[in-house]
Amino acid sequence: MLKDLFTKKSQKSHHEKGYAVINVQKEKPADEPQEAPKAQAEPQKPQVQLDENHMSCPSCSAVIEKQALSDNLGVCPECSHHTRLGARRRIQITADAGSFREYDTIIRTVNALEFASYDDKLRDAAEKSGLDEAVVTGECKVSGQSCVICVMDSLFMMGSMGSVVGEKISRAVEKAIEKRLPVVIFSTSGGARMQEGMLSLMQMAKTSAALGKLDDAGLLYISVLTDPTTGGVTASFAMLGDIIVAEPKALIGFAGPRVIEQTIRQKLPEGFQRAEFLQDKGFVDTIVERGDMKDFIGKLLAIHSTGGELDDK
Amino acid sequence: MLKDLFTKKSQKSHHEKGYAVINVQKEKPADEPQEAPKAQAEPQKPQVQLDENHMSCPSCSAVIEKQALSDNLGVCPECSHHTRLGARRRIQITADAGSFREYDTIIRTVNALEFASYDDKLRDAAEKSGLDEAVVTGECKVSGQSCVICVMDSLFMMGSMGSVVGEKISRAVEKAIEKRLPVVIFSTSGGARMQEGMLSLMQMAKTSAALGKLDDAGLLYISVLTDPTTGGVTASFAMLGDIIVAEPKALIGFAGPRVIEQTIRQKLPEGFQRAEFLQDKGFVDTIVERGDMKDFIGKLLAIHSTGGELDDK
Amino acid sequence: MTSRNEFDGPVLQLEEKIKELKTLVEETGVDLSGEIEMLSKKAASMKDDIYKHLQPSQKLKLARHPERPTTLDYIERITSEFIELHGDKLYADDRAIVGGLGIIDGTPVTIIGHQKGKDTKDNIMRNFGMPHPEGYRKALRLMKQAEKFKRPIVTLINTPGAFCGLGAEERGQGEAIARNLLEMSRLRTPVIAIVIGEGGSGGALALGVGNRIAMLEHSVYSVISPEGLSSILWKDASKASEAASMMKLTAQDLIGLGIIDDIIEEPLGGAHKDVDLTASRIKAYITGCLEKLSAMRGEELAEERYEKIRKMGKWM
Amino acid sequence: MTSRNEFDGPVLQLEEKIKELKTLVEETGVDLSGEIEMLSKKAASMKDDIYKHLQPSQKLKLARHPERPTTLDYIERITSEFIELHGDKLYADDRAIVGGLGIIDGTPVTIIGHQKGKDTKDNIMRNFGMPHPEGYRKALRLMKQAEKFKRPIVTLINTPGAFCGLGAEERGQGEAIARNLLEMSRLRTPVIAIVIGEGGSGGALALGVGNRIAMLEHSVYSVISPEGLSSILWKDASKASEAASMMKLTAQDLIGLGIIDDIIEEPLGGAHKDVDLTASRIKAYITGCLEKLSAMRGEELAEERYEKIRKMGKWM
Ligand SMILES: [Zn+2]
Ligand SMILES: [Zn+2]
Repeated sequence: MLKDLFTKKSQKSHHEKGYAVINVQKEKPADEPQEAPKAQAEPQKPQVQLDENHMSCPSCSAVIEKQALSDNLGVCPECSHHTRLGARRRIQITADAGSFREYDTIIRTVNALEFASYDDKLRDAAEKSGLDEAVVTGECKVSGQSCVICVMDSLFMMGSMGSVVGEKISRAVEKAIEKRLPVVIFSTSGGARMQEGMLSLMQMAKTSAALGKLDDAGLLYISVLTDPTTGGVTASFAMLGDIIVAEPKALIGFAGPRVIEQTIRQKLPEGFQRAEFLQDKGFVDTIVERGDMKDFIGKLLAIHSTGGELDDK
Repeated sequence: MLKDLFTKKSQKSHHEKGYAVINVQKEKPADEPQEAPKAQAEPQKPQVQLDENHMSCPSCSAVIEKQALSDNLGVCPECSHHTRLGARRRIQITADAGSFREYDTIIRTVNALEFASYDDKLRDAAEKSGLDEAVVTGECKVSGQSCVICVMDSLFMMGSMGSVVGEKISRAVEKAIEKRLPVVIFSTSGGARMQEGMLSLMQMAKTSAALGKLDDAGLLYISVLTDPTTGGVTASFAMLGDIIVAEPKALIGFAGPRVIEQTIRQKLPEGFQRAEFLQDKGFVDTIVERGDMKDFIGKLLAIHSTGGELDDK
Repeated sequence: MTSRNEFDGPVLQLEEKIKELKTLVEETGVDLSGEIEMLSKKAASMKDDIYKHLQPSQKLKLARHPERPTTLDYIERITSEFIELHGDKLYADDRAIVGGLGIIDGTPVTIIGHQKGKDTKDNIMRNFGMPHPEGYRKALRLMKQAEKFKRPIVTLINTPGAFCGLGAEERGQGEAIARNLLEMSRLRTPVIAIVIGEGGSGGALALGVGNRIAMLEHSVYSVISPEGLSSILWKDASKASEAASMMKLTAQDLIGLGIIDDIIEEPLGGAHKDVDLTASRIKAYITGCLEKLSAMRGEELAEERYEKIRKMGKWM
Repeated sequence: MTSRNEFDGPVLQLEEKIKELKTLVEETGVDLSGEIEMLSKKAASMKDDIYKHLQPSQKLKLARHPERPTTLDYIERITSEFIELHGDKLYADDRAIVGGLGIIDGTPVTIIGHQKGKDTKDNIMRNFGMPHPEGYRKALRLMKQAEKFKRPIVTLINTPGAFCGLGAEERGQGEAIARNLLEMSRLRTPVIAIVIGEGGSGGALALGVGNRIAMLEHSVYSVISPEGLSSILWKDASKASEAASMMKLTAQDLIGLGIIDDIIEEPLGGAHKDVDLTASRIKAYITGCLEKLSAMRGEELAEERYEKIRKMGKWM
């Protein structure tokens, strides 16, 4: 029963004791420069690669077998820390097997402002992420319910939003209106993509306007916020869900923590801009652990499906 | 020009030096019981009658000729304090001469709950205020612009809202919809009328619902808040104006100051729940002095009149 | 025992007597079954009689009973699924009002209710069921969402009133309640409002503009708290019982005044004596209403609700 | 003199020279009128040339010039009446955004704009033109009101950006901006947006979704402040001039990228050199747009605006 899912206090590991655990005190790396504006915060350190098969949890520093972490959906089996997930993997764990059909695979980013080294950065990002851009869009079924799905990937230039990200999302939303399907967007982003200047900024207006049309059409939009979601994406489609779901402890904000600290010249309070904080402040409807997310989205889609009928228990 | 009106810092007396002024230290009267629930606050003392022709200002204690005060629209010529104004007088200084036509003069209050001494109180209130109930409704022109107008009177049981007040206001709003006229309501109230129990409470829903219809019809509603506006009236029609105007320093709140002080067990900060405070907090669009009110309302009505045309300077 | 009400006194005395007799039977073997049966019947009929003729002040006690079931107690029992949704998307998540998506007999509904706490800690978190403006704005947000998706709305009312405090005033308690009244009146989806405990003034009404308005048998609904009225009338908050008797705040009074449509029967002794039974009756009431209301178009529902509210009041 | 820009240097030198010659004429009576006329012409053409070819970093200086006219400076000059309306009806009145009802050439419009201060005290009250969420919510409230009454909307954009602070984050800066973008896109009334100074990122865009989008000749509009970009690229906020030159933030760049529709010419030396003239050009621009837009129905206006936004961006 669904309500059990939401009263469960913490996610249990899928593989208890199926891996080696060593606690090590990790040295804090020097602050890394950020790819995207407004994303000056990187409060979750990227997983540290220890050897070919092991990494240390960025939260509890436990040494985890990479396979065990992956089998556990990228959630640390020790501390339930939700590590960042690539778009392909996210789709794999969310869509019903074999149901995903990708949209707009041939749209390509251009360096319209002839911004220095942007082409190089795009090439690096593609290599690092295995993607052409910071969002993958398409349609799929989730627990048998059809929807349009857009998934961002922070490995591609910190999930920053340029023209192609904005265009792909807008097209996907328009496709949903055409097919009368609900939309699910998994966000993770450092914000606008400065290398595209004002073309990037206008994607905020474009995606928001498309969602306005979706709303006019009476269709559901579920926004899922994952770590981190900041900047222009927070100030556009990420915050416009009929229902806004977040992963535990995800960083969600308009300004990044470092920008705020520079502005106010003091340290931010513990937990500031985390998913739990945003729920307290009224901006996140609910927090759902990754292991429960597919089921949760499936339920929401079912509740909002035409006719609104759902099998009773 | 209108903008001059809003940059003017304080209202000038209409009758400078046309009256005697003596400053006296007035003794504070013991707290008076309130007529209506939630209206436990009486922060503006009623004018103190000194003799047949003089009274002392409840704010600055200046001794003022009654005629001078009345000529100055009930605004203290010394300190600009806005004393409470009866409904008839308010209509007189707001409506174009001879334009007011009253609605619903034959509806009468009943003691449906057989509440002890309610009939006596109604009789006293009628005598004190010269009115049948705490609101006068009708239509008139203001600076040549037609509108439906409702004016409450705090002399009638502290302007508390029973069935008749709710019914008269609802009928007036429905008449406005029928005639496609804007509505102006001057509020002053201690809240719901406890002697009518739940029948009184439901008037909040009834008047609000009528204003919902007015809104659906695309018609303008100007809410004018005068001292004091609290309780059920604040939690219904008073706060639902397309544009909410307040007189300077008017007390405006849901709970009365004394109730809050009892709840939080401390004194309220200076200026709390005053018109200026509510403007800072975002709930009052603008504050207009009594001497400018008719002109201001006329301008708003003109701006919102069909066609939206107004003579340019 | 917190669940004991002083008006159960005579019944409790009888029940004590029966218990004594039973002990006697065990100890002595004397056959007292006739007497026991007689006394048991008398106790039952006495209890029935007491609860059928409770005074307003007694109903007030029941409505505020610390064991009185809360909104979440009922939601848990009447829905097969419930997804709580938090926050007003403006300022905060007010825990004094809960809301979300529920499935009742296969039908998705939006359920919103005041939430009182179960113990001191819970009550502090829930502010004793007294919402701030953000609570009412959360409720409105969820109601608008329900309207968008053509979902019926069920509200469960149980509050001493909207909170009176600095923050509540600063953030527009009056505006928030007023806005809900206006917007609820024109929602193009069915709205069913049920008073399950205490219906305290404007803070209760802000969830109470329904196509159908019902009250649990021993719940109360009033324009001011009896303590408040007592203070005003006699400068003495302790005469609340006396005040309650003047106020017409019981379900039975209010159906007579045309304020509510229906009364949902409570188990003998009050809702807390059998929460499952009470919940099943609430559920039956909701599904019954929905059957009738679901045949109506959005505009008809809004119009019906308007006409219903529009008629309220008494005058000559 | 705060109004002096370093790029005026060569002109100022010439003007100094002319002044010297004039003094010489007065003192000696020698006829130098030919030389003076020649130099004056040269100064004027040089100035014209300089302002026609300002570098992005120079425009940035002009756009942020302490004497740059603000929203209220223009409102005062382009409206015959202006009634300021305060507050978001939710939390506060944010002084970093002003809005209200104005009459422009006999037509009532809703005017909303970022408001920078005129001096330190004023700037503190206005938070240097950096709004909190309540500022954007006030703007949205006034825009919805305009839509209800079928009034055109004019926005004047002039902000370093939305404020970055604890309160702004707590109260949902991201949500407030996003909501404005969505709602502005579907308003069924004409919207004219004009960048009058600094268009700083999302905080500017939140008032910028128009049927027509224009910029004053020397204003700037960018996705991030040049200081911010400089920090990111070179860990050094002081290279803002260099960053500005990469960003395509001038009106001339942005009309080429299809971001804006029109450029409103400024007086020689910048808007502050002749505020009345600048205002009259802004007014003429607004009335010109309104003439065309007033012929369109609400749905057409929303659709046109959508199509305009929808096209923005470059890809292959
Ligand atoms: Zn861990
Ligand atoms: Zn005075």
